[in-house]
Amino acid sequence: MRTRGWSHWLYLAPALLVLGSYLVYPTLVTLYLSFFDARSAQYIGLQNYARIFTQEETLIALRNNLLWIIVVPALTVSLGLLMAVVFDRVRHEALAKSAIFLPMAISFVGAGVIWKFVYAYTPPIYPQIGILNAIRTALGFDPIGWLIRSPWVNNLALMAVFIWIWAGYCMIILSAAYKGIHRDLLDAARTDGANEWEIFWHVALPMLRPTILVVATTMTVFTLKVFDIIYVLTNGNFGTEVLADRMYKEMFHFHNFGAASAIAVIILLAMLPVIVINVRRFYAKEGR
Amino acid sequence: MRRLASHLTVFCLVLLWLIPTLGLLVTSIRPYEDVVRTGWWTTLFDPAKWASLTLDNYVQVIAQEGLGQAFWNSLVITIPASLIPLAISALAAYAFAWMPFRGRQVLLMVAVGLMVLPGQMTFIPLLTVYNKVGLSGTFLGIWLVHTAYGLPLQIYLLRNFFRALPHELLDSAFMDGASRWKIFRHIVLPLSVPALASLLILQFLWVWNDLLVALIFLGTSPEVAPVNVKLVGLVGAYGQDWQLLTAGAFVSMALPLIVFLSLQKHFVQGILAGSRRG
Amino acid sequence: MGNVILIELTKRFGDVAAIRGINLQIEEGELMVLVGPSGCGKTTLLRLIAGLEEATSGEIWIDGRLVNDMAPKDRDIAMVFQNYALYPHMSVYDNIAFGLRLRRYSRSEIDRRVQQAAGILGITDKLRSKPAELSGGQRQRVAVGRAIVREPKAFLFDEPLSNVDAQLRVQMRAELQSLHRRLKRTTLYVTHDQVEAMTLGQRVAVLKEGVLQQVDTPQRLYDHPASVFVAGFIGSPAMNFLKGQLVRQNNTLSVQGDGFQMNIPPKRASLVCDHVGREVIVGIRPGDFQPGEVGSSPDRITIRVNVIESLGSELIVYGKLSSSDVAIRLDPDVRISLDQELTLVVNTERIHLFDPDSEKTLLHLR
Amino acid sequence: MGFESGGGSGWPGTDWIEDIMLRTAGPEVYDQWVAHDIPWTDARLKYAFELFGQIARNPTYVLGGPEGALSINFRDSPNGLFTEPPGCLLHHQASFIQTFIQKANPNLVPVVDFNVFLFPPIDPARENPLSGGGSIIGLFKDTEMNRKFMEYLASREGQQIWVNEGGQEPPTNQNVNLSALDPLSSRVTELLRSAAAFRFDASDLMPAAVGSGAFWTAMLNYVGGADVCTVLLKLEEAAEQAYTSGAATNGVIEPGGC
Repeated sequence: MRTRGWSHWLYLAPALLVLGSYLVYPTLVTLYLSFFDARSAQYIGLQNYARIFTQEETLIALRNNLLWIIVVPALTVSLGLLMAVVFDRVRHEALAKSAIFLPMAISFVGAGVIWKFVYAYTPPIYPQIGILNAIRTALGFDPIGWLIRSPWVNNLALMAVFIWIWAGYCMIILSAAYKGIHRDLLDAARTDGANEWEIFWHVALPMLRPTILVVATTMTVFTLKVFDIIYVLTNGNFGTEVLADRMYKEMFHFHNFGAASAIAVIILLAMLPVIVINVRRFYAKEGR
Repeated sequence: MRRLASHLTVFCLVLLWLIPTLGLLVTSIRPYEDVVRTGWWTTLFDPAKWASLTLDNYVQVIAQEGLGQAFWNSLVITIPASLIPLAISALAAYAFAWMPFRGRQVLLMVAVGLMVLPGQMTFIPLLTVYNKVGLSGTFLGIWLVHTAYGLPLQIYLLRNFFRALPHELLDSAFMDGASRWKIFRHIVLPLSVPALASLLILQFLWVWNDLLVALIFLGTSPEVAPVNVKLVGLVGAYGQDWQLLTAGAFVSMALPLIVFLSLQKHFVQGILAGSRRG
Repeated sequence: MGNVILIELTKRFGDVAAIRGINLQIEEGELMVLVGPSGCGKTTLLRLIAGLEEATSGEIWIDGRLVNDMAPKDRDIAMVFQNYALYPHMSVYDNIAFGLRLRRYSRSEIDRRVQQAAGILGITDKLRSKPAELSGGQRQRVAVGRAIVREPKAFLFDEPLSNVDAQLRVQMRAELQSLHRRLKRTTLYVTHDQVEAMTLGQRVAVLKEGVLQQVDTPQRLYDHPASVFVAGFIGSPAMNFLKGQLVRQNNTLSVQGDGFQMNIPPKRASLVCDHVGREVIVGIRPGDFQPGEVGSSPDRITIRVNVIESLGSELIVYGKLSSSDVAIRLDPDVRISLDQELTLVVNTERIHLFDPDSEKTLLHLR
Repeated sequence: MGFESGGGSGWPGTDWIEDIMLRTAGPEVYDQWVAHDIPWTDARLKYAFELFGQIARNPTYVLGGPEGALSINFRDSPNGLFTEPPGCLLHHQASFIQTFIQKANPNLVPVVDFNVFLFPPIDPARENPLSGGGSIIGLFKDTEMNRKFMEYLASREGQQIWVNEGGQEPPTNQNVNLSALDPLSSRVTELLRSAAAFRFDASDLMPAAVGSGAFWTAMLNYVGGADVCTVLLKLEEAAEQAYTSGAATNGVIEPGGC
């Protein structure tokens, strides 16, 4: 179609209006506020940021975010990959996939309740009603507070919930990519004498790499934004807080807008590489 | 032998994934006395207990705890908050896909960048403005917030989808004398129904399952609070009254689960489209 | 009904010129075929005429009106797209009726026209079907139906047969031809297939890299190609080109090259006598060879046979003339074998001579 | 002991410290503490924490030990009193816990099956004050009518209605007739009326960043085994921030603007 006039602005206007006033403008204001004190009254330079990197709570949150980024995308993606490949070999594949995928439809809050119950603790003299502690006691151990033991047990317990929700997502995407690999290629490798493991490692995996990258990036973004799981399950206690939860607390419990804004900016900075990658890839695709 | 290993792995994984939800379901229909005394799995293997299963917990959370009202609130929030962004993004995506204009690439790149903008960046200024103009705690307010957060990804995905339509179709309609609007209305939209449906489902689930945005922009008052906010309230209020919590949780999950199970194909397509972004 | 005239038409995409200064006149009721290799600008030219692209410079006249600034819908032309561009969500009937509805024709008029078009194309029983339920040929007919139903001043066809299989293509070609005879509308038909161009066009325009090479009837294109490009593009297998030098021996002009020498018949010689001593490109069509008796004809060449393709009705022989490759068409009953030395006589009455620099023909008839 | 309370986990511990502070340091120091006139690292606070720790961190005193205390929801924490064998013998909690006890154990009769006594004195030289929270009625528009209404709510007449309608909070007006209250609540009210001193809940009075943030977290960390000095130093740091940074102690901006 040829360009004539200005009617495209009619189509764009609602979107630009919403994006501008709900995303772009507030982002700039938040950036600005992060250099001000709790009531946004006085300019205090980088003090809010300095606080983030000195205060123990935020340092723990930073540590946990780092822990999440290292552990969670790796686990979700590899689990998803495993499922994509293994499920491909069984009958009732669709059914099995639905089961794994199901948690995607469940909110973090719902998942929080589900898992709070899985991790439930009752003192050893009573029967355990949480399945994990029931298994422990059945094996002769004492029940433990899964959400209390810091830093490993409870943080991993929280990550398990995230993985439970998102592994299905990784599986679906990787499975589509895996099925997209031409069967002839795998058959060719078989006739070349490769065993299944070698085929996976040398043929399938390299071909899945771009998809794995995309999925891993997506998981990293989601991991950085993680909030609800922790909010519902531990509220950030016992050394499980992450930046998003810290920000919520600074904002609504302590009414410290400066600190909250600074944390938001840190989250944004952490995502910046992903944004850049996204925009770059977009450029590479559209630039031609 | 290898097939057996595969089947075993699959079986274990599926079991592992289903057990937590199963526990929730079973608990939600057990009476209180049982819930606090024995594990939910004991009911499964003890037919004598089956008679004691009850829907009372549901009656209580829906009628007395106001989860029914919250469910309705969720619907009132979710349906417009899914439809509005789709309408807006379809219009914009059409312009981005088929109308060459100065600055198109730059605008589109901004949208691509906004896709991963953490919502946290916007909360404080938005809420300040909302409190000033009286939009906080209103449905209109939260529709718009969800619209904004959903737009970037939708614009991007729809634009790609529109762009992939054979351009001869549009040329042909153009030569036939169709205006831009008519082409959009009669050619582009009907052909994009699958994509639109996928995005609608994604947005529906995202809004329905949201907690943070609702917590911030709607608050906890029963006239507006959606089911998730109410559920978090129940978690606070009922600590370990598991039979109520689980019933409440299941109420909150019911609709998304139905949507998911009945429209799984669209849902998966939406997700796959989303993964190919960038 | 009307003619289409292009004057110095140019289209640039950024720095790239897709169409360069084209002058062309399509007469009223004429079926002109625009042919050229892919990427030569054919489709762009079509889209310019349709109004889907804006000309950088030059003029487009349709039926006596300058249409450069006119929207496509006001130009009163119809276009059939390469992949048919049928709206997949509409029935065949609605597809054909869509343009009429946009133009607010009455319901009864739309029905009359759709039925008439469907009748002409033999798709009346498919009107309720969706495009996906149709065969390739049927879709093709619907696309044509959508074009003719509007009774426009001119038709534009953009490689409409490139997506159908070879057998159907022959049939559809015939149908399009008879349709044109029946409707007698000005038509510009774009293809990259020279066979299609030759069989379909009343006149054929050859386009290369955005520049119009030659416009003529199929036969004259074949007999008198204006350039090396046209000569090589039209005809299959393609014309053989050999490098040589024009020399005068006694009273005859002859052309000498690596491993060959042939006399130029007087009728042609008179056209090139001022090129004596210069390099030329000699063009010989594969059919202009005959197995030579052992004798003394000077126009003999000897090739070593590399490949023999038997097509049943003819033999195509590929061989080497010292360092050059040549293709030769022979009767099927000629007995030859691989690696054999084959002596042939060239029908010099039909040889072509080109200037090696400009690649234009030296045999200007006028 | 049960410290789990969703987003508010840890608060039951603050009540312990408050009660101990009142009994070991006295109401005046308590007020200084609330106003942050004494630092958290003050020896009297350290002593209060350690005293509390002797109980809370002793697995033989607390059902399930510290891990149990941290895992169990405060509402369910008294239930150990009524199991066979009993999970615990005594329970420290505010008066509202009665509601939860009776809900979870409908067969129990207050006063007969379970009863209440004031947290015992620690320093025999001091009196035994009482601490508590309460419903606060605020006034957004200062009009004559509104003031009159507030006065009415505080009057004997107004509070009597409250009690008669089944409100279980002990009425603040000394003259209210308690016969409509259930026996346990009226006992609590008598305790309140006869208390040597009354102090409002300290954590509720502190800036939110401390009183409903750092203090709660500190209690969880301390019960979980953290060193008392580390806990107090961090509280002091948070307090210095909160008392000087000008962070609003009350909602400038509320979720959902309610």
